[in-house]
Amino acid sequence: MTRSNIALLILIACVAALPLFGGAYALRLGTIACMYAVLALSWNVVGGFAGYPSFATAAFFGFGAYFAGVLMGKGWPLAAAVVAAAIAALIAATLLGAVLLRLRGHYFAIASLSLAEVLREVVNNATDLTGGGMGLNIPLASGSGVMAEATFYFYAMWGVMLLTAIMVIVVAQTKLGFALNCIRQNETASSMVGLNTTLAKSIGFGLSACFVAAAGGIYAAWVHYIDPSDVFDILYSVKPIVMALMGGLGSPLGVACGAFLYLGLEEVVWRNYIQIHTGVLGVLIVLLLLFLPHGLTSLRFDRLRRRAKHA
Amino acid sequence: MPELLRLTGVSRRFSGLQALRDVNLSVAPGEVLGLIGPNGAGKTTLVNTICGVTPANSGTILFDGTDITRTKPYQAARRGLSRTFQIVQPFAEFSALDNVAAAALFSQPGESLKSAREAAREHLAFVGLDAQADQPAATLTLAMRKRLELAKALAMQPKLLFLDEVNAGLNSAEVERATELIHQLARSGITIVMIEHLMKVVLNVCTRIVVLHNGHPIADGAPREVISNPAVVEAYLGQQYAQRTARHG
Amino acid sequence: MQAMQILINALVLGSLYACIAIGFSLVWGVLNVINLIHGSFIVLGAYLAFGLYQSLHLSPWYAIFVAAPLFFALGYVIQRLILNRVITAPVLVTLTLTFGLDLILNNAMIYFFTADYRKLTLSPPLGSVSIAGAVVPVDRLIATATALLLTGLLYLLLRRSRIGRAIVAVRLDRDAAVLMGVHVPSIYAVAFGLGAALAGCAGVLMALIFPISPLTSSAYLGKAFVVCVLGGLGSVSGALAGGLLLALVESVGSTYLGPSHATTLSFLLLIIFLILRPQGLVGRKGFE
Amino acid sequence: MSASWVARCLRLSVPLGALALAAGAFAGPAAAEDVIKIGAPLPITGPLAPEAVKQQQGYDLWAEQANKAGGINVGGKKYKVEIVYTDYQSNTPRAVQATEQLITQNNVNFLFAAFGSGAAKAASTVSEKYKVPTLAATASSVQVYDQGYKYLFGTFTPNDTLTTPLTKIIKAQVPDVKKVAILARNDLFPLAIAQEMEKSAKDNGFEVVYFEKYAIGTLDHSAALSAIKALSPQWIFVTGYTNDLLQIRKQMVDQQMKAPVVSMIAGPAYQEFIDALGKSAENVTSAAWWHPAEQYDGKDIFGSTANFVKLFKEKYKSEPDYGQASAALCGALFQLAIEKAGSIDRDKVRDALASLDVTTFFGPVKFGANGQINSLDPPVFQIQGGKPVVLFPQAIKQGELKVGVE
Repeated sequence: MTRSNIALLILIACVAALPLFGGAYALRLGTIACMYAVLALSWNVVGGFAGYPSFATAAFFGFGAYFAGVLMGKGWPLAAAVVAAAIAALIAATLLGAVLLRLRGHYFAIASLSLAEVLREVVNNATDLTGGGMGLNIPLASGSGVMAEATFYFYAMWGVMLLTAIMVIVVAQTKLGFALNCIRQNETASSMVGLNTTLAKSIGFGLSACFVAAAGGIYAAWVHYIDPSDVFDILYSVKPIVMALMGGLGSPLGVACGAFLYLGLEEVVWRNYIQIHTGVLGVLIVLLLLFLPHGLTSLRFDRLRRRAKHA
Repeated sequence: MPELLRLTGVSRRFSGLQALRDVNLSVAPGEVLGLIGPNGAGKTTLVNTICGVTPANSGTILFDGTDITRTKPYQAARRGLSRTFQIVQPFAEFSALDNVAAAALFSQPGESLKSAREAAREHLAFVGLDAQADQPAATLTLAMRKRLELAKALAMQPKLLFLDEVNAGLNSAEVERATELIHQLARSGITIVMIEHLMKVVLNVCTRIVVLHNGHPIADGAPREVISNPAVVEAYLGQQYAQRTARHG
Repeated sequence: MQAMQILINALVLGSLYACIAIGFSLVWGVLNVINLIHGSFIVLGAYLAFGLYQSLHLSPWYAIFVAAPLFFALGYVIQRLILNRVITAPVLVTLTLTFGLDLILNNAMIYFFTADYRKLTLSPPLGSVSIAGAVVPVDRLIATATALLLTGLLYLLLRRSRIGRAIVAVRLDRDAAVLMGVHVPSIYAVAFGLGAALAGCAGVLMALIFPISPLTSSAYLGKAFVVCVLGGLGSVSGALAGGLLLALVESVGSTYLGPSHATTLSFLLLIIFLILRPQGLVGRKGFE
Repeated sequence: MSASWVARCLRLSVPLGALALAAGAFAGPAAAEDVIKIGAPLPITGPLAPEAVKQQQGYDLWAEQANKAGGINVGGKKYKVEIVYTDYQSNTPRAVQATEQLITQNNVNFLFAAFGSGAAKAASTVSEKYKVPTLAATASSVQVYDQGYKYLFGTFTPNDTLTTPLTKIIKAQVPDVKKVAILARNDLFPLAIAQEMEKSAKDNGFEVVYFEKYAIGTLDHSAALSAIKALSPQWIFVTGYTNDLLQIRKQMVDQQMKAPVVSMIAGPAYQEFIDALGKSAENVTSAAWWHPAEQYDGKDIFGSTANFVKLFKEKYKSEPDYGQASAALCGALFQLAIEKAGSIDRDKVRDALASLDVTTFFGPVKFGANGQINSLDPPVFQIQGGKPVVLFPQAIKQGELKVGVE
């Protein structure tokens, strides 16, 4: 295991201590941070390792939220519903990946973006199952008290984050990660050396969907009420990318740090600039891309190496 | 002698352009076949078609007794068809070692990352790149990258190896070294089909030559025979030969 | 009768969609940048038309002549100062950068103009006319004509002028254009400026037809996306073809399946096109 | 080397963690003793931003009046009011987060709910958990109140109280109406009200010839309108927010669609709807939960409806609409409940709200068992001569229904 992956696990372990310090609101922020870390780490499999600019995160998130939400509405327990949503997303995304991942560059970006649009409209129009535009109520588990509930959902989301991190680390160290890396660098050459690129990309896409859907399912249970424009929000696709760019593409540690840093910034900006916070965020994004194009990792030792390489 | 590769009536079109027209060709095991012809004759397209990159519109391709006309590139690669690219295609960020390891890993079922890297070291040593094993591919010189291509192709343990202009852009010392490598490969029993412009190399290495012109083979036979074939020489080869030999001779 | 109305609706709407998309398509084709500020540029153009009409009583027809140079300058500067620094970076970076720029511009508009919906109402109103038994609003008709005119002008510019041919050359083969002595950064800036100018003009026209608010920018952007993919990138005729196809699908879908399915249908069409015919209706095959 | 590298990573994570903690620890100053803080999560940015402005105007007007009078009288002691705003970006998950932030970080005493039915519903789970009395100024759909919550109260009557009187008036006064076409925005409130409309139309013997939803963010409605036109209904009923209705009305004019009755909810009550449409707004009927023409003599801080309208006009130079009035009412109701409870204890104030039975400038206020108000007769009105004219209830009727919308 590389040092950076060890550091990632240490970071995640540190996050687990949050309930010792924070109150309910800190736990809410922590839950959201874990959720976005799941999204960003998952995105990294397709976007960072394989180099496909995927905007499908929102689609998987919404899919998971609705899949689990509908099942919970039918009386399934949370855990079962979330696992079912994750498996369904894994299968659906793997199959979809085989089709969509034939596209490259902008075309793939748009196709993945449209996926969320299509799913949202489908959910919107399947009124009988999903409540359509009226949204979906998810029954409350039980009135177990503010802190107990906050802690429960925090650890649920944290658990998914841990699993996602493990998945990403395992992928990075096995044949699949190697394959995705090859695909990013040169897809033609990859297939010429006997790599089934379609299969590798599809599995990568499926894995990146699976945990996002699980996060979506937990999210649905957590907020008790979801509606299509909320869970298929394009920002669920865009933010993980900004986070990954912030932290440094491809590096799981960087991506996780990027997620936490981004949310920290967003929270501070949101509190302090009520009227102009989206603009301030925009300025931050622009500055980041112009001056730190490799994210936080460009602050690290390997900057020199990169420089040498580009020279 | 049984055939390793057999093409029957293979054709390929690109929106209006007939790149390959009714190609019949067979390659016997152990042969070193030279594929020559002027630019645009369809040599690289022929390799691409055999490897499944640009599948044939019609005709059949048999490899080692099985029909591979419709197989995908990666399947062809796993069956033992391997190739180098005219324009080298390394994994730029990977080290030379990982480049070769990738080839070993994905072409051989059951290979692990570790065993692939071990195998890769041997192949790098064979092509003389062991000193550069940990260098990113992007930092290698062109000659080194060409050899890296070769190491990658070898790591796939090919039955049939296509060499697409491995000598283009190399100086004469480098060419000599590459030619020696090809000789070694041929001796080790790998069947080779090489696209080559340098007639010196072709005559030196090949056991047979096929001349492709406008997507169609116009001559096929022993090297000396073919280049003295008046039709070939008069049509275009003479001029080419003259130029090439003058430059490199 | 109703079929005629649907057809005419679709034709008019399709031209408007083309007008929305054409600047976006130009930038995408030439710079290989998905310009997410495009929607906000359109809205800004609409505000310009609204402001000029409210304060100076300047009719939108003249507002176009104000908008075009202003937006060209704006686009030129943004490209030169900001976008050009990352123009060679991967898709993700340019896309995210324009996303950031869009956040800034959109927030600025909300801050200065508020998010309230405004409407540019001409007095006296233009009314509607009947064509072949179908009712067509005159403002849409004029907007359509202007949209077609602008499209035609762009076509002429790209075909006939020196700079236009340079733009086309860069679009088809950047490296070859460099060898031919084209200064690529300035061509990029001009193309981005042209894209912005077209967005601004489209905004002026949209002001006549749709309510104005910073919040509508994403709707315009979404249409531009779909039109571009359906029609094919970077070509003038592609934007027209894509716009018409999208409008036709929306109109027919909304009539026979219900309006809530129109959006679903258009995005499904988009995905199908991406997979089966990524070069679009008019585009050439073979570029990514 | 390896150890030092891990240390470096840890060092990197420390500021990150610190940042997150700092963000969490931004707790506002502990509530000063003589201030009552009420949290107001609003969609200040994003698609609902125009609505946030209205809400804020209503809250601010109330707070200003309450403070001008010295504050709220709690058992003899005067408390100033402070409204703490946060922006939830028109994004429901954010609304939930903002609500929890207001409760736990800003230590607000009470809450105004997030805007609209959807967000109010989602955020109410949080205020319920913390047992914070919450007044919803703009949540009318009964689905918001169907969760059995004890701390959520709403000042809008259920949606059917808008559609039923409207239908009755049309039935009584326009006997030509046989066929109704309904076009609804696919969104919680507009869709809910359209469904109520469909029900009440059927109950009154109308034939619903068209019922379709349009997606949020639809730019062009001409296809749907052409389809409606072909059916030639006598009554066209459209739901949506101001921008949707502006677009639809404009496109109806473009298509030369005429009908004896055109009703729209919830745009026409807003002055900007009338301003933007000019003549095309004429004779459009609508219903809302409140209208400035009402004449109640209330016990709240604003007193009579006329006084509220006067104060509002002085501050904002425009006529108040139901959104602004309802927001101001929520403030006034908190004041009444707190004064009645004689305490700022959340449970006592909650009980006081639940047992409230009082007349206000907005009308009589009494909450049902589910927390939704059930004591109001929302007015039906029609745009005539660029002004909303009340048709119902009888007590405040200003004019007669005019038939024919062109």
